[in-house]
Amino acid sequence: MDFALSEERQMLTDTLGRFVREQYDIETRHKAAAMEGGFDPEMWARFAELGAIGALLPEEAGGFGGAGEDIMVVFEALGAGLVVEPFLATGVLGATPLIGAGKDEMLEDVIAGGLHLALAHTEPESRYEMSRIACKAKGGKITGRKSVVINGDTADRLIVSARCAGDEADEAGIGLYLVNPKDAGVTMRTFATVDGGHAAEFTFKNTPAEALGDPGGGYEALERTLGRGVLALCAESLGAMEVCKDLTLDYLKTRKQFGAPLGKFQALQHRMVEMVVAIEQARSLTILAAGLLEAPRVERERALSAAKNLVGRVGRLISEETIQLHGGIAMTWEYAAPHFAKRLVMIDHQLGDEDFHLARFMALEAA
Amino acid sequence: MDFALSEERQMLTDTLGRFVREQYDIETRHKAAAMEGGFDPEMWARFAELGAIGALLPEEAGGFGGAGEDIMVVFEALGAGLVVEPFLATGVLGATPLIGAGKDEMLEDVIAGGLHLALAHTEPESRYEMSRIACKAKGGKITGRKSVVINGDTADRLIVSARCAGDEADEAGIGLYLVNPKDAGVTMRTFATVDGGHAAEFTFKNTPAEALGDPGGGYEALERTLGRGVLALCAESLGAMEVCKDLTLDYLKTRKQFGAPLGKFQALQHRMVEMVVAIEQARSLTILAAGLLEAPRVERERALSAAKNLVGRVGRLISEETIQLHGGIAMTWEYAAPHFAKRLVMIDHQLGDEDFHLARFMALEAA
Amino acid sequence: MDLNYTPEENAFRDEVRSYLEENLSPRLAGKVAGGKRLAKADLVEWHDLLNKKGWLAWHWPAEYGGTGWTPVQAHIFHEEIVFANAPRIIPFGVNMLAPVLIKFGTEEQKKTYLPKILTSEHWWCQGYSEPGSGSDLASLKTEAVREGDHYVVNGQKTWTTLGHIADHIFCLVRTQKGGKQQEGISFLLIPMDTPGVEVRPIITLDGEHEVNEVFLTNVKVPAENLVGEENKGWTLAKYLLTYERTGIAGAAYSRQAMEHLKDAAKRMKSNGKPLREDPYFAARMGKVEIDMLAMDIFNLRTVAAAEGGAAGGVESSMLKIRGTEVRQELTDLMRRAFGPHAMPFVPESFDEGWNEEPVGPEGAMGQASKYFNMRKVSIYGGSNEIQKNIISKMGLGL
Amino acid sequence: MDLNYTPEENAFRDEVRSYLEENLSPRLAGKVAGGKRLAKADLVEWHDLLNKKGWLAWHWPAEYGGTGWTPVQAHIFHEEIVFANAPRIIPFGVNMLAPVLIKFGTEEQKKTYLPKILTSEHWWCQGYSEPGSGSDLASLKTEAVREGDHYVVNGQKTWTTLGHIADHIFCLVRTQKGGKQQEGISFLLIPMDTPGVEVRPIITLDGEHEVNEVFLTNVKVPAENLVGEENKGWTLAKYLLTYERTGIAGAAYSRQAMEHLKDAAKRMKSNGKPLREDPYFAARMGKVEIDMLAMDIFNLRTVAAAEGGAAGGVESSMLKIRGTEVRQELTDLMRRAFGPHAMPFVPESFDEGWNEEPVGPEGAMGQASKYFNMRKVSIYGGSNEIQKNIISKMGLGL
Repeated sequence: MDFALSEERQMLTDTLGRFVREQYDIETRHKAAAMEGGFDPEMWARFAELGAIGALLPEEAGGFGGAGEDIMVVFEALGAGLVVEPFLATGVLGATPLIGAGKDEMLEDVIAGGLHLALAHTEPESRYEMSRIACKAKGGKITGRKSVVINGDTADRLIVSARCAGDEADEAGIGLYLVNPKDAGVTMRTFATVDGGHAAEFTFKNTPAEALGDPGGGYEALERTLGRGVLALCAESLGAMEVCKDLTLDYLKTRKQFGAPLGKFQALQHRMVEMVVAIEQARSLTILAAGLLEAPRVERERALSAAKNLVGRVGRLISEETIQLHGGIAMTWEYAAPHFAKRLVMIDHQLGDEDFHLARFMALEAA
Repeated sequence: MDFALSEERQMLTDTLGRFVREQYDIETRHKAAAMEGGFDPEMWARFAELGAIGALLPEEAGGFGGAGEDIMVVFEALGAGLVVEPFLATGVLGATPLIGAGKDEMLEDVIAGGLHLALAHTEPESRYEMSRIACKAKGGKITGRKSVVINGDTADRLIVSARCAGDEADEAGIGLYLVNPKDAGVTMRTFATVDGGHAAEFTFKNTPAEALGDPGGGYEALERTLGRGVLALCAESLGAMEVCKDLTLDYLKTRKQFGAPLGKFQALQHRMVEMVVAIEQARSLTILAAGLLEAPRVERERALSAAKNLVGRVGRLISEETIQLHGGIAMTWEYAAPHFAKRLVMIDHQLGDEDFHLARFMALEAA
Repeated sequence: MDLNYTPEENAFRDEVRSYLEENLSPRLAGKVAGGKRLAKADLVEWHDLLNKKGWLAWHWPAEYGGTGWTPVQAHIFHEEIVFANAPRIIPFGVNMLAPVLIKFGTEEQKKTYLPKILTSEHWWCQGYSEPGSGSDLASLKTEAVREGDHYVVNGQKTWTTLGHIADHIFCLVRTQKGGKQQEGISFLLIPMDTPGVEVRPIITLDGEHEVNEVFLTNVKVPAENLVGEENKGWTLAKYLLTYERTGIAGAAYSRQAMEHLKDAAKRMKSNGKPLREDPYFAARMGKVEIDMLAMDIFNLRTVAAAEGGAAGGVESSMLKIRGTEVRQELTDLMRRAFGPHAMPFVPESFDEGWNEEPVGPEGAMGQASKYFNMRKVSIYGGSNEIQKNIISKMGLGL
Repeated sequence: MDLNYTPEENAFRDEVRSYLEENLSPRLAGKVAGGKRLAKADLVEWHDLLNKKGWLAWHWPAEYGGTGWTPVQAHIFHEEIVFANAPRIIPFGVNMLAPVLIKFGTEEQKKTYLPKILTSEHWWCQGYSEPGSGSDLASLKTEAVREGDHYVVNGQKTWTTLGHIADHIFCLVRTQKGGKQQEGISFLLIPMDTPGVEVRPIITLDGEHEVNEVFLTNVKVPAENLVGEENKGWTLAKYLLTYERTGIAGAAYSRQAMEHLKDAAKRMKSNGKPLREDPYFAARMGKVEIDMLAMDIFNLRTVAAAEGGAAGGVESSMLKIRGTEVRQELTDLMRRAFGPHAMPFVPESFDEGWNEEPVGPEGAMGQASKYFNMRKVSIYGGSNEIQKNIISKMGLGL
């Protein structure tokens, strides 16, 4: 049993951590978020140079990592900087379905920072369900609607989940398709998200689509893709939680009220302790999920759902306590903490919230 | 709008409150609980003299109260003394089905303290469901099993819920029957409960039973009976909560640690405040349930379920915090607080726990 | 015990409801219902509408134009305002400054200011908090030095709600140093067009502008603008803080939010069925509804006790705590209800003119934003921690 | 990063498991599994079984008979004890007093006491807490006055676990007054058959007798029974409190309790279906299982860090908090699982001989009692509030 990172991972962690700390302060982040596509292309190129994208992908895909541990360390570092560049959309949710699908050139482009991807999966009625897909695929064309496609507006290619057979929630009959959003029959509406990101809605009408693998047997690939995304989100959340904790602790030590630093008030001390313990708990399950990312399905998916549930709960606690223990200052745009706090809560709205994953955790055991 | 008690209720509250305070300390209570039937018959007679039983029943039944408000004030006073005499079993759950059922003499006996009753309703498989009744009634005889019949061991007569038609959870086909536990075919096993009470299991085998009202249409009467019981339990809990609060507050003020009374530690102060606020909330819904006890069904039952859910939640909070804020002393039999704490939690195991009533609260609205 | 309103109270409710139905413009009610940003003109329109009926300053003593309503009537009035989708009454002039003037002001001050509060000719904001004094208000540092018939004021106020649309500010200032913090504070009225007054926006975490910083640099304030005695301003400040606490629980807002939540839970789907049938969501919703019902009755009990003459300072603090918790919990459930659709954020949609097709299902847009915005209610008006300290000290004797 | 045990560690687990399977009597394992009261003879039988294998004092230095196990091995050992339904190791002699003697005792003391701890010839209990000193241990008042070659001890100890079956007690006593509380404390060994030692039972809220009061009245204790220096006993006390904290999280107990809960949730019915399909109950169960999984990994991380030489004092406090919360939550769910059937209370059923038909469904009886009993774990061993103070001060610098 060994919880230490390998030397390479430690180096990656250190390098990326330093880069984020030194080059990606909250002002830089806000500037990036305010750019046209919702991120800074130049910053993206620098991340690519550092190897941060390649670290998310295995050697067979031209990367040099791709294990649970890699996803964990990269996204924790990104979370600590509230990095708005499209790592999740391109490097995880977009790239995973391309692995082993004869798309090595595209993956090479992804790793070099030259190609942007997005997973168009959520639908107006699907909420967080993985297999509820109304979007139809027939004869190399897809028709349907996709909602809240993170970084969909800047994607060069979309990976779209669509159904060629089965009822609306069946796992069988689902396929993943490669779609060029510039192709015929695509309508896109772009918008910002409350945590500083970008997303888009898509309508497809007989849009040309290339099946990735078996058109009716894509559920497994979809689940693996979403699972890697879940791990990435958990780790990102951890990074943001640690920042919230540090900022709050620092504030308690420096801000004086009634003649003493806030941190001398026992009620606040105990709440701070609750935060710290909760973060250790969330970290523990993120580690577990990372360690089991290649384990058999039920074990793997239970660990992922357990982690996402706990991260959802803890993320909310840290978010709300960070704001409350700070008081007014954490309600202001100018201060960094509320932006981390917002991201923490919004992570619960991506790839399944705490309730969804709690129900899934229980259902998977019964299965 | 008027939350004040009428003059008569205020008098009853004062008299009963004083009696419990002055004549029913924790030692008296333990002694009563240790007696053969689990309570003190002499004390029961004194309560009867005070009018505490009659206050639970309406004039039509020979009583002089019986409104939600009466049940509330009586049981709050009883809860404050952790009174172990069989008010719930005899005065509420037992007596309610007799009202208007041509049993005026029995009711007279009840009010005078001479007749003991118990409701045999829960079954091994029914959990808290009101209509899941496997006990069968046929040709004036009943056959089946009943569990955890509170004060069943000392009851002169049982009111038994049994089914003459319908599936095991149907509301139709249920009747309430009067049974003499000394009659043929009755087996009884008696035991104590963890909060100092007594209960019994019954097996009926072709036991003679007299139907109270329509043998197949008794669900409504059963629901009314259980509803009155729910209100009584909520009020009893409130009484016990207030004692827990007072004992804890007193302890915080007097017990010194690290050179200061515990009550000077802010973390404990804030937890004490949480308790106080929670009790006010629980009191509010108990008042609402009392006020709506004669309201149309959905309104009434929703208020009862809301109150029982909240009382369940708050009862647990008060119980656990009372013990934790005291520390070791509240783990000892000798001290009063843990006995109140135990009762608070056990109330959640009677007539539906917080989950049951939460689900019911939601289902009733949908209905 | 009788949980019903009296026939008189019900008649009063009808009267309020009819007046609002007939007089509140659908345009304005629509803006409130739609969560649009309100302009100053909207607020003035609303105050005018109430003032015309004599209801704006309902709690002032009769001689100044008050109504003599009972606490229950006041409660009903506030409920109806919420249910009518009317804006809230902006409290700084009518509910905060006015009672102070009435109790501590000179006849001249009353005559000058009270009528203009009613007509909105003066629009007040509050200069209490400072960057260094949050919960510990008495530690304020803004300084007023008497020079002849003027005070010269220097310092900084913050969290000044709607300061950017106000023309007057009432300030707590320090007129004497040394001694106890609470001593040496004075209460000053300052026209905001006085040279040296500068208002800078504070943008909140949801990107909105409602609160401000107010910088005071060598601001000359006539001595007659002092309310009450010099150095005794803390008495006025405390009076103001305890004065008008009707509606502190926000119970009516919660009831309205609960209706919106129920509506969303019927429309949104989970596993192909209405969200309200999702047991995990139903459990959350049920629990909040129960907490809300309890808080509503708790609030009514306090109102009824006030009717009976009881003071209820500690009860207000309890209601502040539970009321804000329930409101926050409701916005939490709203964002959850919409799932991924709570993420989109289109700030233009809060503009009056915006009427594009919403992103995602109806009502989803902006729910996350509202959830974050609502974090403020447990911070302002005396944070919930401060309320707990008050209850602990005043109510429990700890 | 590798979350698997090494082959060597797995082999070690097999060794422990086999030994326990072969040597722990089914009678004793059955008593533990059935929640029966254990007699002293049971505990001695258990200690003997471990001592025979050299495992009772596994953490002692090798020269005194320790095993040199790594933290991971110790963790595995404790897990297997739980899974085998073995009793816990009674810590007072072997885990508490012994390390103190080894570090601070004279050669004579080591020679006298250590072997008898191993053989159970001496059976120790702990005299730390006093009625007036709960969390504030250093405020203890039991007094020892030196008279010639003896100390004369007067005072009262409380919460003395298993004091009624012990023959020796190690006590913290005050040998000097004035100055800082922590100064003037000494560490004394007292045979319990000394005149003036009286043990009185404390019956706990569940009606059981496990803890005691120990009254000390003019108890003459030979001076050679002093461990370490006079007035320096606080150093020993602190050493003892931080020494052996393996298993502070009770993770293995929680995993076992979770299995029992799952079993109950399959057997019990709600709405005619297994309770585990009741979504409200399932949500509770899932949440606790997730918290437990997290705590288990957190515990392993700490164990692995100890293997790497890290200290982890604050981590122990965190594990104490979360570990006890999870254990309490599990007993809470157990009582809930059995619904009304959690109420019956048949204390005779805890006796070894009792084998009547249980009241209610299998496993129901006594669950409420266990829930109440388990409230102790957040109080003893440094209450969770004290742990929070420690984390706040040591870990967070507040």
